[in-house]
Amino acid sequence: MRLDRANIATLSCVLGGAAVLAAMNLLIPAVSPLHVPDFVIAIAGKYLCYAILALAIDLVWGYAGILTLGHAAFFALGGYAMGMYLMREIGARGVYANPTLPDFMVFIGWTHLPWYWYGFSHFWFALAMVMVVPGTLAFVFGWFAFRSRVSGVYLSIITQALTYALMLAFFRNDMGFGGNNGMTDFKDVLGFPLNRESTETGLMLVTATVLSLSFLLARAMIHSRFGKVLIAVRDAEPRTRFLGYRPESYKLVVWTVSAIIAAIGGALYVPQVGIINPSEFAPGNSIEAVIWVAVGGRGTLYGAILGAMLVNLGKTWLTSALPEIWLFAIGGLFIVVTLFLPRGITGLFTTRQPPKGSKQASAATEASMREAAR
Amino acid sequence: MSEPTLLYLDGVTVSFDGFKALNELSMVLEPGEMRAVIGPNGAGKTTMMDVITGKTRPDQGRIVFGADIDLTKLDEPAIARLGIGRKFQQPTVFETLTVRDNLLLALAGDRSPRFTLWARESADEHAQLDRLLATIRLVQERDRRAAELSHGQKQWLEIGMLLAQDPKLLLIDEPAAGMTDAETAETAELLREINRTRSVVVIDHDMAFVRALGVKITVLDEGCVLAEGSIDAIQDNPHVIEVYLGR
Amino acid sequence: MLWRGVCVCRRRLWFSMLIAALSAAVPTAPAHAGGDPFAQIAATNFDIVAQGVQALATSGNPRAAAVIDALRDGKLYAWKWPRPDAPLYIRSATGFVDARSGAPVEAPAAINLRRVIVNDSVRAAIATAEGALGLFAKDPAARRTAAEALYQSADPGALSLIERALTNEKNAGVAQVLREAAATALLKSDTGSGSTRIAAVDELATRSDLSARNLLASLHSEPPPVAAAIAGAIHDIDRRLKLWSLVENLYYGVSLGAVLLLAASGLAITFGVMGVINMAHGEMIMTGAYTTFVVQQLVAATMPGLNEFGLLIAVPAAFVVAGGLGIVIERCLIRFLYGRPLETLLATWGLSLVLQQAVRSIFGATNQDVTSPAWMSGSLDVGGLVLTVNRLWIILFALLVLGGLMATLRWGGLGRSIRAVMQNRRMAAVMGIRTPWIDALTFGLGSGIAGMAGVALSQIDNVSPNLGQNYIVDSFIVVVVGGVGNLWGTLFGAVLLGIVDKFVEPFEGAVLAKIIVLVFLILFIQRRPQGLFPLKGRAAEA
Amino acid sequence: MLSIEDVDLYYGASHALRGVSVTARIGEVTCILGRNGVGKTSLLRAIFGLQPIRSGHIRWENRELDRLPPYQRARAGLAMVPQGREIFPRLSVRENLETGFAMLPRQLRRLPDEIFELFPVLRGMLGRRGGDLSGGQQQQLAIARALVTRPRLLILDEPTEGIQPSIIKEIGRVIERLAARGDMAILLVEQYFEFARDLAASYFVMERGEIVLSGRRGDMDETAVRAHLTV
Repeated sequence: MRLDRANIATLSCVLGGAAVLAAMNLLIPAVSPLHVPDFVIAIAGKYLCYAILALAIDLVWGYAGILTLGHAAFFALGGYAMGMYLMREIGARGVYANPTLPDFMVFIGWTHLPWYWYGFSHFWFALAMVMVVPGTLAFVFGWFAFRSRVSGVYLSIITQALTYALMLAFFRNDMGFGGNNGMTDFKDVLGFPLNRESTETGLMLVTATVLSLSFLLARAMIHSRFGKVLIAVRDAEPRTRFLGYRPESYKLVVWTVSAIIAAIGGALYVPQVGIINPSEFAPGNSIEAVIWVAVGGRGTLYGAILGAMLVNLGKTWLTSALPEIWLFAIGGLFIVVTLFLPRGITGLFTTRQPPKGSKQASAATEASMREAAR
Repeated sequence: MSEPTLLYLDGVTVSFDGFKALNELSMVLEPGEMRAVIGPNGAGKTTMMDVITGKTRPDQGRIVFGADIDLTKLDEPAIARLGIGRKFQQPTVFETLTVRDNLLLALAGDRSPRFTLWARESADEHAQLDRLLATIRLVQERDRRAAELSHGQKQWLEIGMLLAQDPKLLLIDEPAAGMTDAETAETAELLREINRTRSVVVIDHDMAFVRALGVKITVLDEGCVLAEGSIDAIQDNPHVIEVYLGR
Repeated sequence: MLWRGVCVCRRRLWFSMLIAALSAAVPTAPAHAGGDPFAQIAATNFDIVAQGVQALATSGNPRAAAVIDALRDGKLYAWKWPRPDAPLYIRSATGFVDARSGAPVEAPAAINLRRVIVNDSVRAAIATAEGALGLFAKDPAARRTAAEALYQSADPGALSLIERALTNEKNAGVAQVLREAAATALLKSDTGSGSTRIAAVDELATRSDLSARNLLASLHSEPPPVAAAIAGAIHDIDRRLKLWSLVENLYYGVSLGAVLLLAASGLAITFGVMGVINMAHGEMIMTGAYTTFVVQQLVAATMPGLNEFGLLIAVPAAFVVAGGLGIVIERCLIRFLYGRPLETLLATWGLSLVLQQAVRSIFGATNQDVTSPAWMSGSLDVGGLVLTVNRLWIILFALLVLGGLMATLRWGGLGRSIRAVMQNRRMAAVMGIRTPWIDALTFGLGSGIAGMAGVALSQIDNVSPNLGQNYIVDSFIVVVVGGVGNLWGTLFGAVLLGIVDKFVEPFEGAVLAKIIVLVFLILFIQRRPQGLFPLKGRAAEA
Repeated sequence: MLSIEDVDLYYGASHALRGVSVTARIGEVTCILGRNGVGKTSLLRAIFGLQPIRSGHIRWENRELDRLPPYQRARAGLAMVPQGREIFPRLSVRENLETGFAMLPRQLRRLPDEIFELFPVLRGMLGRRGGDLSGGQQQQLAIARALVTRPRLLILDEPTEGIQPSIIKEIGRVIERLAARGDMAILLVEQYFEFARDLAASYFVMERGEIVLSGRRGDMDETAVRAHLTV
């Protein structure tokens, strides 16, 4: 019951808030003090994307007990897919005015488009790729990892290694994704100029909607019988096996879905910030995203959204006000939250029992590991 | 042997770096039978459960279930789906789920994500759950989180989950451990009730409890069967007395 | 390397001058004024002077260098009008010395003296002479470099000179180089019978370096037998070169392995033995590196005499600093998180951010330059490969650290207690061992070793706040692959990864090497899950 | 002396000790008898602080042990020979013995000769890994290891379990001898009735987490005790 109320609250906050901001930006004249300047819209849009990423992470961490340290990889891959479409949209308006080749390719002296760029001139295709590519990667990776019963910190370390490797890969020019400069100078999406505030606002609203939809999807999943099995796996994996469930396949499904959600977030992120480059793969990003969830309170979904918003608000403010402090702050946040706020901020207000996930899951893992060690 | 058997352990050996936890253990369980397994510490009782449920692979020997299924070839989920349920020494239920959901997950049926993602609770399932809750005396607690149950209640919930699986064979490890006398008696009653419809193997130290079950007893020692028979036969068996009183 | 290149082409330059001069001078020289080069120099005919210069240079006369220098600097004086003994004087700061003997003489009347002047041909001859002097210098090293340069220049014209040098060369090494030089010269010239040419080819085949190969490859239109010999020679050389590059790769792999080993040893304790996921491990290394920097600054400021050994002082210092930090961390943070690996992971990651920022605030974000002492710089050539000395030291150091670590765990009370606690915590407590304290010390030990690794890494990597970041992932991979809690395994894993990395790199590039290692890791984990969980007991088995 | 008063102990919700009270005097052997699973080992864990007690008191030489961590209790003079020996498998026999040094002052950090008088076999195998010893040897090592810490309360948990008779006799002799020294309280937990009976000065019988029978050696009702031990 309380859960439902919380959910409705979340949705109305996200959608309502976005709508209000949009209105105050578009309808109120710039002179009025009530007018919301464009950069606020841009920032809001960015945060909403982060919220989607956080949501994805909470889905696997909060409910399947999989602590991922590489989810930014899927986020970035989605972003790159979208970036490729936006690059093709530029067409001949690039510096080198090459109708087919993006500038950076001309710059490194490529003469024709590599095969894996075909089709990205169509929005629908790019959109498909936004989900297919990260989804496939997640599936293959998960299939390996879960089938071999890799879990706990080992899984975390591997996910980090994954995003790390991808970062290195995308830094290479010959990958054909713009090397360390990545892709930028986008002109427009589906014909709407990106620099017009109506477009910005539109994107922000779309993001808000997508966030709400993914939220509902995630919620539907965890409230289905599937979700219950997932929680069961988190709490006592060996037991679920003796009930005849195959935990690996459940993890695999939720892991892939989560990766796709994250990727969509990334795809929405790129047109709003106007650039995508390999630094998005940096392991640090993934872990920072995890702390958003931890701060908000894992295993609640709305906590993830709240956390992403708050932490990033703090980041924006601190990095501008006293940049020195930022890393201290975020670092301290990790420590304080894990030591004193295991259930995050939302945990302070709900009477729910703490999600025993990590502790028991890890205990269970230990047990099974010991068995394996026999 | 001519008559149909439910479970047949044939010369099963398990050794952990040198030490033989099970040593050529052979045992036969008839359909519908309830069997109590006792024995001093380290006799291999829990290991026996592990090999039957696929948690541990035996070094030698076969474990035949029903007509001709060799369990040593299968893993836990597969064996569980064949209809062998197991209850652990420490009650392990899904703490953060409600009592009812714990049972719901245990209910026999399709275990694949494809199914559970879209599964809706059927009227039949609803009825089954109510029946189960009644059987394990947890109707009041149906919507409480399992974590909030007492030790005895958790034990029952776990047994309830076993029943929900609708298994042909139940393996139960020390159900009476740490229970009050009242709870112990009720547990024995519950097991007899269960045994009307399915075969059961119970491990326990508590002789009062085993006596209350009043079934055939197998005494394990050092990984193999030391004696088998009725409680009285066992009590007079010199080997058993040897094992329990003196070495 | 670049520097060396520069030298080579400089030498090339004046050798071609030398050759030019020789070909210019020799034929025009009239058979006049007998053997005495001094007399020739005293002559007024520039050609004869030039001839004299050359003769003197190749005569091996001890005074040669002095006289020729004097001539070049215009300090050489002769008698104004012909005289049989043709005296030569060198004007020194104090007065005049006799050019032949170098003995001071009282100054002759200035009226009788004329300065020996030079023209282009003489200047050329002087340059030549200076080159030749190299070949005839006292010091074998000097002769060797001269010969080496001749070999590089591979100029047919030099042949006669080289052969003259060969005739009175005693030092075997130098003679060898001279022979090779002769061979190149001969092969470049189109003189010489087939057999001599083949001999020359074989000569070069024994040398078997890239320059020899290129030279041989550059020879065309040789008579069949010679051509065959050349082909064979090239084949041999290629085989040897391949072998060397293999050895070289191995060496690089091992030295990378040593770096990984250093980075991972500490983790093998905190993660391997204790099972604590310490994401701040990299920052422990970083701390060690900065300690090195500070120590060097202090040494430079207080006792400059010890500058060379600042690094040695830094090793224990780094151990103490990082170790102490480790103990504080364990007491204040880790111990509340035992049994909660995921929380530990997050908390320590946060810690790593704080430590990085702290260092950034104190020392600034820029790289600090840690100096390498002389005894760690430079390189030594072994056969076909160049081993950088600091790499060698790091390999040695890595082994020392590992050995020391194993020893600590094997012998002595602390090691015994650590192993006891890790094998059976409860029983250890029953035996009266202060388990919490042992935990702290163990963690401190691991951190301290990371600190020492930092000292070594400060020599090959930028000392910046993110120093540690570059090692954390690799370290974990090493420990996991090596089999958690098994130091020998850590050694194995480190070297294995290092070599794999270096062998894949040339073909696929560093990135794919990483990715391949990653896939390898996942497959590995699938194979040997027991390598994954820190087994009590197998832990700390040294 | 050791006095345990009305101790309750739970594992999670499982009630393992129910108001248990036991006393053990210096210079004599006190036996705790019972089938396995009745809470004997739980009681020992409570004494050594390996499992927190819910209520009750544990006093040793008029000192409250309740709040102390296990290693402090060891330093207070307790030592234990646990069930299953719990030898450190990858430490050499010598190292196993020397683990006791951690709590000793420097001058006491040597292996008392008594150990080798009691268990001559050990002298021969100081270099071998504890894990490689036979059950009987491990049992002897476990007792020797406990003696290294110069304890005044020695707790033995089923020292006869899974051990061949010859060594059981030897262990019996050792226990007698230690008791005879008169400076040590010995708490012996057993299922093996004859073994316990011959050693015990006083005994306590447990059943389902409670003391159901207790008394001095003289007034022991054998049949009653047996009834609680056998099946």
